[in-house]
Amino acid sequence: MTIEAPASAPVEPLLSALKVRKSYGGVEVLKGISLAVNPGQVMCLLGPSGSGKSTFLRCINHLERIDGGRISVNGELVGYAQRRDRIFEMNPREVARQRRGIGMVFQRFNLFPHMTALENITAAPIGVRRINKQKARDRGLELLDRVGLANLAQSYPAQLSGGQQQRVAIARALAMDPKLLLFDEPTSALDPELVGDVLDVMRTLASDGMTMVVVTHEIGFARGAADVVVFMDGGVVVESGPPEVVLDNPQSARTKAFLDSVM
Amino acid sequence: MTIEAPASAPVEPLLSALKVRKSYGGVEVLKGISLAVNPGQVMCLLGPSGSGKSTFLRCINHLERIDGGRISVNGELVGYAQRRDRIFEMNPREVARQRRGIGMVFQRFNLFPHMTALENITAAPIGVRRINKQKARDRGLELLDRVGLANLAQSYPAQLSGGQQQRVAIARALAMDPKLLLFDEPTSALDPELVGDVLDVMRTLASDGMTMVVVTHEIGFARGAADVVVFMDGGVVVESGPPEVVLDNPQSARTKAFLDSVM
Amino acid sequence: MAHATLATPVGAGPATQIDPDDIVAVPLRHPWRWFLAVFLLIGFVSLGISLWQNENINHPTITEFIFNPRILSGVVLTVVLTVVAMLVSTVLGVLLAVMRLSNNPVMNTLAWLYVWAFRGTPLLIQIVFWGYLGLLYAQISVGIPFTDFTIFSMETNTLIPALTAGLLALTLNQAAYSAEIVRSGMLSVDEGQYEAAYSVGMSPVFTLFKVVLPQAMRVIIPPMGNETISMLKNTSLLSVIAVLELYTVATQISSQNLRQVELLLVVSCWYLFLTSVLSIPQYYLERYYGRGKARTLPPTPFQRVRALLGRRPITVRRTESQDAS
Amino acid sequence: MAHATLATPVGAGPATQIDPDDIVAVPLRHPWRWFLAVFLLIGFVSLGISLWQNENINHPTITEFIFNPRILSGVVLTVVLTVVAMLVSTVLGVLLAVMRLSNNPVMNTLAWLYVWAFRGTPLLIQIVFWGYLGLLYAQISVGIPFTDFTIFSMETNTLIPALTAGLLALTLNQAAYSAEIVRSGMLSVDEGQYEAAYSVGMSPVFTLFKVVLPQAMRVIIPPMGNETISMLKNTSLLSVIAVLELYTVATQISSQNLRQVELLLVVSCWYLFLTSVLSIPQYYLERYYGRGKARTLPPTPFQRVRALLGRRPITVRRTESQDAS
Amino acid sequence: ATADAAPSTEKAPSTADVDATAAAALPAKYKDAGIIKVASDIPFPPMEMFDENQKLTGFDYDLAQAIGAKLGVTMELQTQAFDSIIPSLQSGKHDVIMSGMNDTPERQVTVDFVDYLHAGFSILVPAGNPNKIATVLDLCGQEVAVQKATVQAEILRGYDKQCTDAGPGPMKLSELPLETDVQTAVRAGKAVADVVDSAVASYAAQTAGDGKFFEVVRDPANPAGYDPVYTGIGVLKKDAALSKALMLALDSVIADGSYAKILGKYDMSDFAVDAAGINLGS
Ligand SMILES: Nc1ncnc2c1ncn2[C@@H]1O[C@H](COP(=O)(O)OP(=O)(O)OP(=O)(O)O)[C@@H](O)[C@H]1O
Ligand SMILES: Nc1ncnc2c1ncn2[C@@H]1O[C@H](COP(=O)(O)OP(=O)(O)OP(=O)(O)O)[C@@H](O)[C@H]1O
Ligand SMILES: [Mg+2]
Ligand SMILES: [Mg+2]
Repeated sequence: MTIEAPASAPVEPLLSALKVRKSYGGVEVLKGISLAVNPGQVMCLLGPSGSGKSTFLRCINHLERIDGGRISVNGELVGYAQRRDRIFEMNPREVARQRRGIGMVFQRFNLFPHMTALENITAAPIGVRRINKQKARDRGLELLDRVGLANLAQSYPAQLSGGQQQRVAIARALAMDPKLLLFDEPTSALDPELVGDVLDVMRTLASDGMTMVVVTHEIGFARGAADVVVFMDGGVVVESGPPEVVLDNPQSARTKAFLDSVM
Repeated sequence: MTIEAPASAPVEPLLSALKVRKSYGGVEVLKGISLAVNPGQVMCLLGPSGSGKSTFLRCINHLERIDGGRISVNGELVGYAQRRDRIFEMNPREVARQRRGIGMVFQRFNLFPHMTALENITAAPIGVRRINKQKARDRGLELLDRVGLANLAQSYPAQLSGGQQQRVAIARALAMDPKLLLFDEPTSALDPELVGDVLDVMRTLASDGMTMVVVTHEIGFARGAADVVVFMDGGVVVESGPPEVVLDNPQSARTKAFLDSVM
Repeated sequence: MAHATLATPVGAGPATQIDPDDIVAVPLRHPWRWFLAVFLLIGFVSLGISLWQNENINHPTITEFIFNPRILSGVVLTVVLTVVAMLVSTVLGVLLAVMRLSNNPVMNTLAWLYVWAFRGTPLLIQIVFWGYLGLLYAQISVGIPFTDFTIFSMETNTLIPALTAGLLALTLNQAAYSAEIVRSGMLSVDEGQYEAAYSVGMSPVFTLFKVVLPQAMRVIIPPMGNETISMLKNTSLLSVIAVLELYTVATQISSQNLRQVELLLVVSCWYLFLTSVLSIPQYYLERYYGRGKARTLPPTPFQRVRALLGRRPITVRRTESQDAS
Repeated sequence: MAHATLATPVGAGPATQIDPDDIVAVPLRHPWRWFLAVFLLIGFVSLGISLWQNENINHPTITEFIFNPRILSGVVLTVVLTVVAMLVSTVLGVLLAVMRLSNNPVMNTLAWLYVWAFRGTPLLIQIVFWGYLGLLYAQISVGIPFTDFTIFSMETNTLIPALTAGLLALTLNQAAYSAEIVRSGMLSVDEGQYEAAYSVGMSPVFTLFKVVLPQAMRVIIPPMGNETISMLKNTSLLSVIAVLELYTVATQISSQNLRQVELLLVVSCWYLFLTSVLSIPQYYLERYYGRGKARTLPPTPFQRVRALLGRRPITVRRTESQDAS
Repeated sequence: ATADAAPSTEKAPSTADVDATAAAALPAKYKDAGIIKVASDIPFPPMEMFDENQKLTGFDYDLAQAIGAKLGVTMELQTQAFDSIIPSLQSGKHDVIMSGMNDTPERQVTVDFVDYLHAGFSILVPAGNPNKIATVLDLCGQEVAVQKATVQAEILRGYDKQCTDAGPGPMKLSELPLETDVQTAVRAGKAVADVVDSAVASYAAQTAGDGKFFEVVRDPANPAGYDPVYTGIGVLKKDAALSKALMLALDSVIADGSYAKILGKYDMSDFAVDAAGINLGS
């Protein structure tokens, strides 16, 4: 398991971030984040509020443009393309293509309110990947079933409870069959009963070779499912390593304090 | 501790609900909810997604009009006024006055996006209760400090992370000095580090005589802070009683299954 | 708490059993509503009667001209002009709105300039400009500027007949106004929607058409309804270039027979009729694009009538938010 | 991955240190942007030159009349009419919008009828109606209907002089249009906002003014800008009742000296100027009400110019959402 | 109240001029008010226009002053757009119309005309007469522009048969709101000629572009223009007594020679009527 700079990784990491920096109006929110995730690994990001976890996820997806450092997914720089020996900024169309390989589930769902649950899931496969409509529908229903909402396929988001909405959002991200899945506190709005089910889905995905970065406060999940746990604070990686090390035997006083307050 | 119909209560309950029914377009979501909360008590509502917990809270606040039964807060019927021996429906102004005594924190924050954090908190005290501006500001800052956001008083909601937004929402509800506080999963979007702080605030409130109804999935909080725990499912109260009974020794199989999945 | 008896039950949901514990309350009365309704009804009826009986109005003239063939052809032309100009200008307007919201400085400035110039000058002057372009340029040529090389050259008046000039003027002018409306609609869509769309790999264009515009429609439709109805009447400005739409035909007739009041009434009837016809698609478009916004759709007029008769508020929140004002 | 060397650094945020691990990439080029910009610049300049040099336009006439006292008094009257009519009609429009959104059937129907009637008939006819109300009613009396008891009675033409009639017509007509715009703005506000406001005990009216309208403004302002600019030019319809605003004055002058084209240009200059002046408050109102919506405010024109020169996109998402269209 | 009330006070009627018969016929209402309000689509040169000092002048204005003097009242010209000129009479804002309005049977249904001019139309073409228009029949098959509120369109339609027989087919008429719109259309090449009252045509030929834009087609066979029609003061049917008084006053103006003087001032002597009459148009 490697969490150092990608150069020293024995396998080529699926996601590698090197000295990533990001500022908002003069305030540096990410102060040089370096980490790597190998294919099939699950990485959990922990950290107090405002530590930059969401911002980092958005950078991986190129929803935010980084101010320094580099991120690459599947060997390709995010947002930049190499032709001959020069690096070019990607145009929006290329960025969109690149994003298809990276699914994301947001803290605040962001479902499309004018589409039913099923349409939310099938909109991108049909419109962007040009999958046959009937096939996309079938797959959509299957995914809805997987998150326990098969009977609500025709409901609009406003008619669903918070928990139900987040589950539709997860199904929507899965529908593009992404190589890498980013979760921004995916279970924070979920019903405790259903957290287990969703985690099971996520574990199945992981064993199918899915690589995931999960921002979460569920220490139990991190301990059971993560290959790597990263603790962020104030825009830097404070500590990272296997869950048994970071969670049960943290080196940094800051990590220790955070874990004490959470557990 | 009484959780039966209000008639048998030794003290007059602050909140009493009797056979409350509510339907949405033909589907009955609440099927006769009866419960009572005495002054100073904290009641925790547990239950799976879609069981009607949020709907019940909204009925207490008269955000939804009930289809049957009755709810009274502080001895007054919610949404109805008695004059002589007849009961009249309240007009919107009277309803608004009544709601001032009942604070509410929503699952999805619902902060006013065009106001700063501080303005969100002071808008109602200044505009509705006509409290002196400077006093309202001071109190607002004090409340913001209590939820750990004193330095973000001038930020707009869109500039705050989810956790920060929910904390502002709690401060906003506290600002009206309500008799009864309703929380709809107040900690579900909160950072684990800060959950403890918020629960401390809530406990302080309880000991100051604040009565609270809390929909939550935090079994730990329910066990430590609740006087009564109510388990709802499918629009009915399945089981209710002191936490040590309901949580540790549930009578109903449904409660047992739910608790197993959560803990 | 004593139960009141002399009243209707509050609970009237699908669960029909009435429990002794249900509140039986006097529903909120709105006496002034009825007072106002009756007052206004009397007002409208007496206004109608006095208008109809006014001796200055010659009713046979109205009935004579309302289906006059010249008037009818004017109506047809008005409708055609309105429909064509609105459709084309909406497409242009969306384009301009997207340009205007872009941070691409060239596009942005261009769209801004367009909106500035076309909203800034009176439509009438734009009509005169396009209609009498031949005054300024007798020939229109396409070629390389500052050289004598021309690909194509034609008499302006042959290239742009009056009707085309009128359509051009209406469309280009309306596009500037529509652009502002579309832009405001797009601004009303949450940023999270863009993020979600991009995260599933939608391109900016796809996002625009499948995610942003459908949500913006809710906000766009009412002002666009306004614009359509204005357009209906703005076509009358084409009289300066002798395009014979409804209003021009009517004033031509009335300038000869001097039945000006009667012909204005004929015109009003037609415009009222056309406006009413146009507001039906608007109503249903609004409902369609409103889906998924509210938990329940707003009631149709039919449902409203039922609610009025049955005196059952439709949702609690709505009722409150408006009763007070 | 080999580092490219011949390019500008991407990182240019406040953290100025350049790390060897930073990507040094060729920024996305937009050659067609510049092509288009140059092309259009040439186009505009040559259009301007050819318009200016056109022998059919007599420049001394333009310079003679642009500050002519009659024209200036027309400008003043136009501005006054526009401002007063817009202010009053906006208040009426908010009232109508609230009534229209209410589930109170009387209010609702009333507002609907008002909007239907006033949008449905041409403004010109409404102006004639108010201007010549004396045609229908020689006296206006306030009293008890169907009896002879009158509290107050006056000659219609004395009570409503031309200017008042014009203002009345413009205001009542505009209110119908504004109502639709305000309504659409109110519909754009999330229902959760009402719930939150009610939960802290705000009354419906307070909620409307402090919570709903301020958020609706973002959506309301652009179409209201449209309406204001339309109003500026609709004042010219008052010529039928002899109110001498800008356009009427200009046509009067031109029908005497027969210099129509030149006077239309004078009028255009004035309208363009007034529109430009009006768009400044609109721009800043939009920014003001846009606060709290986006995480960062959109750039001001000044910032845009800097961006153009510095070639630094302002946010990644924005840039993408529009480049493609 | 009207913003553009004409400053007609400087020529207060002197009782010496008053024609007793005419004044006696004037209904008491106007006598008491001392004023007759005249609706006029100002400016419509040379019928009504402003001089260098922005004072109202023109043929209609001068004639109105003369008639007013005979009646012992002031005739005050006020601006009124033609499109709503009838409502302005019906609502009592104005009493009569003097706006160079042609007298036609169709219009006689609504108003009575006290006719004061008998004039034909002329053909106004761009300077140099590029299309070589010599007579009205040269306009056949061509685009011709006229002003909406005038009677020329009807008269030109009367040539349809002749034109069709001659070959090129009927004239293509554009009716435009204002006389200036018509002239602009001709300048822009949208129409080959402007067909308009002779008096208006000669004013335009002299004035537009400092006299460089247009010329009037001289047809030796019709020196006073084609198809002469009457122009009259419009009075609502119900005010027949007022028409009568105006006719008497006009007769008196003709009789004392001031009518001829006013005609001469505007170079319109060809268009004189022999005696006042009501609804002479046919
Ligand atoms: N667009 C933005 N403009 C300005 N500041 C921002 C922006 N986005 C985030 N921030 C700030 O950056 C910091 C990190 O935000 P981020 O959302 O990444 O935190 P987080 O770790 O996800 O916190 P939480 O657990 O509360 O969601 C916060 O202080 C936030 O206020
Ligand atoms: N306005 C509405 N119209 C139609 N159905 C509704 C409405 N509000 C809620 N429901 C439905 O009522 C049921 C109960 O909803 P409620 O939000 O009260 O559940 P909950 O117990 O709070 O669930 P969660 O834990 O997911 O928030 C759900 O099935 C929901 O779909
Ligand atoms: Mg976050
Ligand atoms: Mg809920």
